[in-house]
Amino acid sequence: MDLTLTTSEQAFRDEIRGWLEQNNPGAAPVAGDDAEFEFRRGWQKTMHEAGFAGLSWPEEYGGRGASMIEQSIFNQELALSRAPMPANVLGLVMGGPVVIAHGDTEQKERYLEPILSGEEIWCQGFSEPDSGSDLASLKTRAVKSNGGWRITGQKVWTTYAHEAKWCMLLARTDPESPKHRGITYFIFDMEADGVEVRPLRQITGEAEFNEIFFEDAYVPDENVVGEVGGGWQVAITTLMFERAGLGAAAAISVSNSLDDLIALIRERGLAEDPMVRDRVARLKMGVEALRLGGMRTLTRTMKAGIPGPEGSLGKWEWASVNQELGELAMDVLGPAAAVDGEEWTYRFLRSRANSIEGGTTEVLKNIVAERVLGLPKLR
Amino acid sequence: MDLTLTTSEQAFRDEIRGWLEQNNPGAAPVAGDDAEFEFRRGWQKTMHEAGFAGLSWPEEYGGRGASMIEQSIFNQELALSRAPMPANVLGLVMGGPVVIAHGDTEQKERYLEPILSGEEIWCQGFSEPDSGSDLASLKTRAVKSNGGWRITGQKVWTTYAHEAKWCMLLARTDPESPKHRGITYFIFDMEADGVEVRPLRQITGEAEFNEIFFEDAYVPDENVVGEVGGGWQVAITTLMFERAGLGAAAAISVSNSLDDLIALIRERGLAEDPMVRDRVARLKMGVEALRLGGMRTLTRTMKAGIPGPEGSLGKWEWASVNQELGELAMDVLGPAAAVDGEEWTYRFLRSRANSIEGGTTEVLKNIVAERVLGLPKLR
Amino acid sequence: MNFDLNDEQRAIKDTARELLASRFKLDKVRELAESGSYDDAIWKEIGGLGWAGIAVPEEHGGQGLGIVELMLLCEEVGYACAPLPLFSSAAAGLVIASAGSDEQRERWLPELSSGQVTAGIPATAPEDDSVMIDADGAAVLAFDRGEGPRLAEPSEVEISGLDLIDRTRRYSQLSGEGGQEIPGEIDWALAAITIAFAGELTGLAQRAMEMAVEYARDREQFGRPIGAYQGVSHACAKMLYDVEEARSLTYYAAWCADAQPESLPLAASMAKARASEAAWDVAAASLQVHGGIAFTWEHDLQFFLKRARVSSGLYGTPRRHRNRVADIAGLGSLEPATA
Amino acid sequence: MNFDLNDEQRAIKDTARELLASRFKLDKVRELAESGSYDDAIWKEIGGLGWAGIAVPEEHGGQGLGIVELMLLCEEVGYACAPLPLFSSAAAGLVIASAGSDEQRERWLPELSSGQVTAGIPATAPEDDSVMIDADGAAVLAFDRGEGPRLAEPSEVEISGLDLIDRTRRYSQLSGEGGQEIPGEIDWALAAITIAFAGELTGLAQRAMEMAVEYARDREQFGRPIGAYQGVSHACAKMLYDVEEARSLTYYAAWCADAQPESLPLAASMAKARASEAAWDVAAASLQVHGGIAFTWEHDLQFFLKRARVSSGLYGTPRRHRNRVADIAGLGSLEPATA
Repeated sequence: MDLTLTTSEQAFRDEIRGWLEQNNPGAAPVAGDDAEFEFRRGWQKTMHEAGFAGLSWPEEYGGRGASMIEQSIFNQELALSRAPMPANVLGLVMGGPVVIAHGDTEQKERYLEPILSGEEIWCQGFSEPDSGSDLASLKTRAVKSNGGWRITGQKVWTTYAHEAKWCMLLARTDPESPKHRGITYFIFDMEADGVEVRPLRQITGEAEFNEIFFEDAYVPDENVVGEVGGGWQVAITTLMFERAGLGAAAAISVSNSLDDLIALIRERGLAEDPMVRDRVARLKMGVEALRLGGMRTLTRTMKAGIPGPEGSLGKWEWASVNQELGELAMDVLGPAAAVDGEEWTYRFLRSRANSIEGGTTEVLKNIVAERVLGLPKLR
Repeated sequence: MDLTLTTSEQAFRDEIRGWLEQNNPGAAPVAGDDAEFEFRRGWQKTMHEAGFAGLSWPEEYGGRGASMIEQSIFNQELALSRAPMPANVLGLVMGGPVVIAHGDTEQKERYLEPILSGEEIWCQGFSEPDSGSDLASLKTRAVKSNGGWRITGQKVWTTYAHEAKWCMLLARTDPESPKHRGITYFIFDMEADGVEVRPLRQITGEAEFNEIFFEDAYVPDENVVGEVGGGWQVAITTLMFERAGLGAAAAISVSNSLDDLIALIRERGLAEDPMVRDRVARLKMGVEALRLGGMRTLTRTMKAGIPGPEGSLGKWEWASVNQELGELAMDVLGPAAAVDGEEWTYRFLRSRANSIEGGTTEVLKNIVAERVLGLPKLR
Repeated sequence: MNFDLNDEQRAIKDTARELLASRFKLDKVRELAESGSYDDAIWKEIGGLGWAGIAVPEEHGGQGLGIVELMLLCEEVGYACAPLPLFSSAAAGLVIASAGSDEQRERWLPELSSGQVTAGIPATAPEDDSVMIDADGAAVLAFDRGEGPRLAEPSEVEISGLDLIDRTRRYSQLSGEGGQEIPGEIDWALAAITIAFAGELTGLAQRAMEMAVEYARDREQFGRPIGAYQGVSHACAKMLYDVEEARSLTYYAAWCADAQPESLPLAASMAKARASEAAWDVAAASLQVHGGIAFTWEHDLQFFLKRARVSSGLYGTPRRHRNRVADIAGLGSLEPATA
Repeated sequence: MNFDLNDEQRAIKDTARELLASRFKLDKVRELAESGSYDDAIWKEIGGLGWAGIAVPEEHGGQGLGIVELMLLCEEVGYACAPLPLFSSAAAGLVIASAGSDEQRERWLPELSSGQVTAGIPATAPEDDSVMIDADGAAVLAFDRGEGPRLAEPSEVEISGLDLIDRTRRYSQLSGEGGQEIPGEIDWALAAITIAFAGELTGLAQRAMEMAVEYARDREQFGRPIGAYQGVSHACAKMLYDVEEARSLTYYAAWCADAQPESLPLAASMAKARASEAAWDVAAASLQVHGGIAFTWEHDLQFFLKRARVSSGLYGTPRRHRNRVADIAGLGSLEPATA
């Protein structure tokens, strides 16, 4: 057990830290979605030019072949510095790794470089209105047609759909097969005909997500990743990369929030309130348990090669800590606090989705019970 | 809506209160189970002579035909005065009412009077080691034999079994029928051959309950209550009376405990501790909600004639409040508090069973979800 | 002893439920919330029924009923999530009726009770930035800026709007000390107002629960309605637990205001603390049962969720009321907590 | 960076698990608990392996390993719920090794490290009635009665037994101020002791969880194993959540004691607060999963439940440690809370 960085890990961290001090563009302007997005595209370009985009991708695909630890150090430093996310985060964390793992040579050549450069943005078309937790019940159809497939259906909760060139799309190619087997994974061109993107406004007032409507939209055979009918396995890989790739940064971000909240509490003269102190201590312990649990998961993942179901605990923990943090912030700010559009109000409202997005807490508890503890599945 | 007592209710309360002031025997001596039990038997005799045993039973069966409200006032006054429970509480609350509701004329003549006088104590033989929440899966067998039945099996969680003359016994008379239909309700003579009672010690160190072992023990046909194979309905009636009859007194008892705890907190100089105050306030609100919820349930029951599933909320609430109360008491007493055998230690440990006995909180939640909220049952 | 509504109370509640349901379909609530306004025509109709004066004595143009009846109306306003200046007008009426001078009563109560004018009323103690309800557009304001209770017309003070996340009610902040003193003792009125507000919170909780239960019955995942999973059904059962505790304590407190004043301070604090927590906990749990759909702007649960959150902090935070409960329950007083 | 045990640590943990499982079958734990005693022969064997001196420098007869290794042994003692004076002897050894005079070290460390004698050690601050662990039967007592740390032989003070609900350990209270001063600074040792104790609590929680999971797999109700109901399976998942948080914080704190002392005060308080709560919450939830059977004297869960409850209040209550966490996290110090 050694929680210090090795000499080379430390050198790597110093490199990143130094580079960030020079290059961190600061918070994105809150000038509406598009301006913010272009700002982040520029930031990704800067990262890419310095060789930090796709850090853990193999060198042959334009990455730096960094270890998981290095990737994790990089993510942490990025979050600690409060730099914005690169624009193409979904391509970097999910799309690219899936193409590397399951794509053919042509796909690797075609898709990987523009992901790194941020030239082509990726989005994810998995969830549907009627298939939330039960993802495999998805209904979007793909019908064979003329060297390709015609897609009809609806996706929701799609981030960046209006900016994206490519969509990681799950569609049902065989309605007769059992529900996990008739699904295929496509790289879908968002510029194709028959696609409509509508912003999906949230209770925060923001439109962070979109709905996508497909009406007989064409995608060629060459855009299938893996086997036709083998999309479920590819999707699982994607979700695994999602949880592993976004987890560490999310943990740092809640830690940053707690620091902000502690400053707010001092500013409001509440530092000596025993109940506030107790809640802050619980949050601090939650944040630390999240950070340390992440390190334990990383160690385990490096040995096993792939992330295990324990990651579900971290996701659950993160949602719980973030929601409690939002509630304490509102209590500290007092009755006139819930001012529409304020930063804390936004964080508070936004946190309510944390226990739903990326796996509801109920589903995560099922995973923990069945796959970690070995309890029987409910049939 | 009128929460005051009517003139006649008030007169009744004053009568009870006056009588209790004269006759309350005080706490039972903690001189071991038997001495305590005889003390309570004497107390029941006193109550009976004054006409207060079986208050709500019809006058023709030796009761006073009191209304539910009067019975409730009586139970409350009894609990408020911290008088002990009458010895034959199970006969009064469950056995007698079931005989009145489902018994034949001979049974009413035979069993009711000795219940009231405390001469014949009753106990309840429902639960078995393998049938806890799933009561209807009980396995104790009754085999037809010579004008009666031979019982073989095991019961558990039986209070007063070692003092009891009669046991309300559920046994399976028809193993071929669906599980709810093959059950019969017997009034079983605890002096019969083939019965063995063993005390069941709890984690508190006390042996409040017993196990009963039946080995080919005989019970005559005339001791069947209701129809052969119709025992499940009789059992349901019993449990309904149990929850309604014991609920009010239990609520007062947790209120008494809170008063004791508040005194303890003041004594320990913790009255100004904000976290202690907050926990006390939550308990006070819980105790009051329990009291008021009981009044609402009583009003509803009087209109409907029988208790509804809402009573499950009260049982759940009571367990939850009582457990939190025990935890606060231990925290107030500090690290050297958990002294074996002390009153607060006992209450604390004992409270852990509150969410299990008489319906686990999980089962109560199911009842609330399915029967009050109308959610679908899990099949 | 009868802990149930009498026939008249039942009729008031049922009528209010029905009328509010027809006037404030959720599309209407949405429309008003998005424009941050009230519908004057609906207020004219409902105000004209005398709801705001339900607990005002008949000699002042009210209906001469009690806090139980007012609380029931507020419960239904909460259930409907109705953007309506009922609560504020009724609350100001209670203050004036119980503590105003004869002149103040004559001047304001008949018009307030018959809904011809509306009033603004503070929802926080002066030290908490004085959040006012419905001051904007009111004919008269009742407030206390720390110098004792006062009554003023809007032109006599300064009002600045406050855009809270709850858009189904109008909030503002007040400055200035204009107007005239209210001479009487307002403790009873403040307790009664708090209880009426607890009624509103109970109604919000009830509706948020019903929305969850209905969704849980209909929505299928993995081949079953989600309400068949204990992860969901037990969460719904807990909602009922919360709602029923809030209702028991709130109804009891309202009855105390009418019939047992010696129990009022404790009862009012218990009601507000419990109903505040119930409304927020139930709304948040309802969102979780709904999943992503209720996180969208197009879903109506947000109105209940946001109103519950904002309302829970008004008329004393739950923690402040619990501090008071601890005091009255026997632990003695302590400087009120701040968060 | 490697947040996992190294091979040696893994071997220590596995060996301890195996040895304790064979020596302390639950019947044995029960027998010792009911008689309120330890088994001298088992202690002779385990003490002889040098466990008590695992973190004592080799020059004093110890194994020269760290707090991580000691914490792992304590975790296994908790997992086995073993009645064994290991923790107390190791704790006294840490105090003497890090703060004792040369003479005190020479006098006590070799015998303590090799298990030839045992030691008693306080588990509460002097103002909390000075609960001592294992003072009864010890060769030496390390304590602090508010006048600084001291070392005494039992004959030099007065010891009175304390019958707590946890019968798997011997508790007592101390009076008198005999013996001699311990000259050095004991902050590090106290933090290290607290962490070792958090390890024990983590082990208790782990075992109580495993018992619940095993029962939930086997026990059938309504035609299914109860572990197939989310009411049970989600409760078990929450146990893992608690256990893993406790373990992360405790392992980290142990590592800080060995390698990163500047993080030690915060880490030790977080570990103890979290592990205390986890142990009690998991044990109580495990009882609920078991139902009535685990409420009987004949069931073994009671030993874990009671030891968890008593231990959670020793070496600082969770609330006191959280108060310290708030301080170090940036809110500044405040008089420690009392309940």
